Amino acid sequence: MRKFSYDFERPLVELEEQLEQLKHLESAEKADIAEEIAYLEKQIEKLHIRTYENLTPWQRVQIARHPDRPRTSDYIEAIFTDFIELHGDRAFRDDQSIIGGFARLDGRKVMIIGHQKGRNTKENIARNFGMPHPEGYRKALRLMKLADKFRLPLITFVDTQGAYPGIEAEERGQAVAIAQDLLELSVLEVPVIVAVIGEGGSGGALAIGFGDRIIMLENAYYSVITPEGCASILWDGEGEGRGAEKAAEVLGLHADKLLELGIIDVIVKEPLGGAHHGPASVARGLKKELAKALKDLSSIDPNELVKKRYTRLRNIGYYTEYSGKPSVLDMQS
Amino acid sequence: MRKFSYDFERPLVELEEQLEQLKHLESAEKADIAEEIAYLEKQIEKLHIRTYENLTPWQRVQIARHPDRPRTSDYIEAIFTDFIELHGDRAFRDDQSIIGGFARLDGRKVMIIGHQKGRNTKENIARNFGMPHPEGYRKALRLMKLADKFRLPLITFVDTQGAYPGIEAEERGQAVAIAQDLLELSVLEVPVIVAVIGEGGSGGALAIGFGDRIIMLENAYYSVITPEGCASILWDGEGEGRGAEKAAEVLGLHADKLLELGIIDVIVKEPLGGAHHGPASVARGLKKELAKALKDLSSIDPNELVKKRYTRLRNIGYYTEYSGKPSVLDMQS
Amino acid sequence: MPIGEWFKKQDKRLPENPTLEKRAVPDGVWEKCPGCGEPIFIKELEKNSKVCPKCDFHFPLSAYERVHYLVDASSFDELWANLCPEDPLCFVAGKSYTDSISAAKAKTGMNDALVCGRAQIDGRNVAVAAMDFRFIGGSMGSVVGEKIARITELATDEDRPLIIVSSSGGARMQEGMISLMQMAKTSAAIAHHSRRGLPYISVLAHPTSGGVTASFATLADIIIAEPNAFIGFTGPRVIEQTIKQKLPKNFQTAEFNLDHGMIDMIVNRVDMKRTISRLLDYLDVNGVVG
Amino acid sequence: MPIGEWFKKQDKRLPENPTLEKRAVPDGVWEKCPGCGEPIFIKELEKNSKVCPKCDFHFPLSAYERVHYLVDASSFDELWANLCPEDPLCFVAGKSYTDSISAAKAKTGMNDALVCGRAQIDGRNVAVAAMDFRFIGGSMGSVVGEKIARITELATDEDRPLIIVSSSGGARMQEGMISLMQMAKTSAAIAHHSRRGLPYISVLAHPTSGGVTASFATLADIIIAEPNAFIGFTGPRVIEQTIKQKLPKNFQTAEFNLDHGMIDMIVNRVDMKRTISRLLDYLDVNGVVG
Ligand SMILES: [Zn+2]
Ligand SMILES: [Zn+2]
Repeated sequence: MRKFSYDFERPLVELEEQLEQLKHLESAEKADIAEEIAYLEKQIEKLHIRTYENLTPWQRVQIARHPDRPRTSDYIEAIFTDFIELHGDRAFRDDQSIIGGFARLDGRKVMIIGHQKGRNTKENIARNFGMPHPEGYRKALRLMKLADKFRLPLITFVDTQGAYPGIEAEERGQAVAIAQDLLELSVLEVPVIVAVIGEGGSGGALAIGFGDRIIMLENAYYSVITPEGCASILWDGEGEGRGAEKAAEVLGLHADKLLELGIIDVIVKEPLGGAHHGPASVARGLKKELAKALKDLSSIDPNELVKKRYTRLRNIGYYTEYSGKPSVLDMQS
Repeated sequence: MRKFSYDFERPLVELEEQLEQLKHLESAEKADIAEEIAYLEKQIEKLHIRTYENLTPWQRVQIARHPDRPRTSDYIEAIFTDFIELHGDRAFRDDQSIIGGFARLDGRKVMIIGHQKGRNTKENIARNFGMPHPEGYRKALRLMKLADKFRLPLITFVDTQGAYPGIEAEERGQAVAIAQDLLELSVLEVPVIVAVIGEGGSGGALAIGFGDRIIMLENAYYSVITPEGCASILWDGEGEGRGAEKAAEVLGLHADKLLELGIIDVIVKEPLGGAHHGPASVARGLKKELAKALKDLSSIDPNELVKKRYTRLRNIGYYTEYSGKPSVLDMQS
Repeated sequence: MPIGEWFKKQDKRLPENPTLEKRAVPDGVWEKCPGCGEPIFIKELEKNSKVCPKCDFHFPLSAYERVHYLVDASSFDELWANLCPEDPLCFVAGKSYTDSISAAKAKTGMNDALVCGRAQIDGRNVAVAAMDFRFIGGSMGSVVGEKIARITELATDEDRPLIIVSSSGGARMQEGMISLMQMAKTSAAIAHHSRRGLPYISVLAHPTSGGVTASFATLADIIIAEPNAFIGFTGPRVIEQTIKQKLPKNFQTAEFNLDHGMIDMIVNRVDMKRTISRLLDYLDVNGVVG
Repeated sequence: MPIGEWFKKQDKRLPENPTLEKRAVPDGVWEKCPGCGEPIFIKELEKNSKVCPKCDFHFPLSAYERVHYLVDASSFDELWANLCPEDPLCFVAGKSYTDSISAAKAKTGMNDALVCGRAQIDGRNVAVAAMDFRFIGGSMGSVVGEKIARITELATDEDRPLIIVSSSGGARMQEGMISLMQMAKTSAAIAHHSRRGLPYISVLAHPTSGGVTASFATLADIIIAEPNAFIGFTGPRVIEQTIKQKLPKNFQTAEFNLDHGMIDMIVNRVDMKRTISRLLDYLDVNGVVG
């Protein structure tokens, strides 16, 4: 039985519960209800497809946030070997909402940095629900520099609702901490591969969220602002309800849209219902893409890599440059 | 009249007060006591010399700590022009016990970093009596890197009793903050000139306290540990009284001894009684030495400078390497 | 991103109608200071860099006014003024993005929220950029990001110091992830400029927040703020809603940022040009031209 | 520098007579664990890297024991063992420095508080150094500073990873400013090693404080602590005297340092060699020999 479900999953969950009861009846009372069970199973299968095959953007945001969705640590476990976790920013605190360390992917040495959400309330409190404080970005910065020094390709996992909106985070300079990550990422002389696995919430996500290849899970989202935040700006007070739903539609925050816009490079399929319905297959798909990216990028000369990364960023933008006196420099070149 | 005096200055102060009374009497009552005044003035002059000409090490430590002794800001004011103060570590707090910024010495552009004590209780609280927290060392680190980037020679002023022995300073990693300054100082590709103007207390002083030339005021001290700290280790509990006096003698912490040991390069004379008895003349003397150091060092190639600084450090140490199998490498070469 | 907060809030420091507009109003020979409530002659105000001579209140400036008060007379050579925003997401929610753009263009006479170009400061060649908060809250979309990148690259290629005056609610929501990526794009441009050993001075004007604070605006060698400017990442309303408590009194002011080590100094706008010129004297190895 | 604190204190974690000495004692076949109070067979203890098999208490180690548990059997080639301290200040205060040196030499059979040399870890060439707390509190004077600098330079010249195990009260007071300058000297040597792209792993054993924590010991790429080790700059007694309040319970422990972001990990000594070997696998671009 499911511990957790969203409203739109309720009818499906009810059928699943009925099925469980029938099965219990069958085994406990030796009732001959095989036919009823078979019928119900078929109904469930159909409803399962109907529930999940045409998810709205908002439903997919919900799936990206599902408490059972695999976390960074799950993918590290499933995809890599010999992970050694490193800790600390050497200045203030070990922020557990960002984890990182050395690992091997099919034997290749890499550095990993990722947002880490908890599995339960206690873990989530320790990890601040995956929302970093400035010391988290500074820990990431330290690991980026280590990766650079020891020529380890960097693989990041993005899964955060965003930077933490708290007093202390502002006091300790989360803005400049994020900015310094962005600066560092742009000049790292090793391949940088990003996997957006759940939530990609604004600056807190971006701090470890761009590189030479960006892979995204089918139901993950990556957005300039959370749908709730957007809604509360657009329709004052309507942040929590219908507003967020509408915002999720207009923000263009899903993998397919971002692929179309050229923000990301590749999408990893999830099983119907989301990654938590088949974590192993998602991990396999992700691993394949990570390995491919590693292979493609490893042969590129470090200077070339930095140049290419810059060019990639430079090409992101939609604008019209209407005639008149011609632009003095063509920067894209 | 003196606002503040140490025990050993008391007899002198009493005579000075008598003189003041006599002078008051003379002007107020038109008393004819010119002879008495002249006599007393002569006595004072003699006692002044007797009090200050053969100071004990501990008395000189006291003079180094005198509340009227010129501070870093006084020397900046007296020696440099166009000072622009810079602030902050970009991470936690602007530690006011360390100040720094751009300035000009006879027109030459430099970066200044110095410990800053207060002039009074209020100022001293704001500046934590010149004892930095980790963010102070990190502010210094930022300014060192700025100096390096913009090729500005670095001039530091050392005047601290030491790192702050507090809970928060430990929590925020004062050890690693100091260590990172030491590392950075050792590879700066600009001249580094140090002026020890008052107290040079252990790691807190060293963090900005070594370079290509170390200038020291006559009564300043520079020590691995405060005399009180040393005494409290050697003679449990006797830290505050006679113990500190004895410790000041054995620690070899004064300019003349440190010159002899090769730790510092040059001593700037102070007027009898200490720098606060003639700040302008001390500033002149210090300025002369700073300008000379700048001139001498500016012509050296940056790589050579770093190499020389390293060699200088490498040569500090007293040890015997007795025969037996010869040492595998001669590292001094 | 707290862009929206700044749209709606009746902020004492941000009058609804910027003074630039008021100038056209017939009885506009004087203006009431939002700081002290006193009437100030506009002529006097303009001579004083639009700082109230009585209470030092800093009136909001348009991007062109910022440039005007910062660089040598007639030295400014604007670049890329003809870059216009598009609507890649066909963003419609309540108001459409294209309507917002049209309204902003009409209000400001600008094509987007940033003005940039070559200029001189006390005879020294610089590259300068200034944001305009009136244009959709000074938010950074493709055009702002592109122009920041271009002016930074120009500064890199021509060995010029870079000076950027920010005033922004952050990334421009209406361009979605394309806006967010401008943070990375501008930061990367700054990285390359810095690695050439060139100086960059960032001026934070009221208000600077969100994705601008978390990218190019805080990556400078020297960071200067105008007095009393709001500077932060997350807007105060969002923080209050999250932590469910009142914020400290001077939270996220320029002064708060100075205490917390985030900026080098707070400079009255009247002294801004002189201060930047003095700083460039220390930082610019290429020196003064002519 | 809180050297003295560690001399006098009866610290549960630092028995007055290190186990190395006890071995000569006739009834020395077992030893009472200061952690759990249980008797432990010394043979068993030694097999377990001198970690109590019952409570994980980490017995103090001599520098040679540290090296022994860290590197491949018979791979250690000690260097510069013949460097002896002098008494540049003729330091006499109560006890004379020369007397302290003689006593420490007699107690440890060493010439000063550091052992270093070439070695291999799982077949990989490394440069290794270990401090000995029994020698005047593991304090850093000229000899320790010189040997750290030399072994670091050797590592730089021979492209070897550097591993240093620290256990020290800080700078050696009795050599005055010469000791303090060893902090700068060792840090500078580390700087040049690091700039060559070579890895340095620092292991902090109980206790590591003062000038050692504030120089080479915290400048590593990876910092590992032994469980429950004291790690700090200023000693607790000095802090208590200054702030006149009791210190938090786990203040300045390895665990406290991990929470505060100062170290990468806490590793049980039993796993130390294996962990370092795994780390070197990631860091050492020169790879395994033979
Ligand atoms: Zn006013
Ligand atoms: Zn035990």
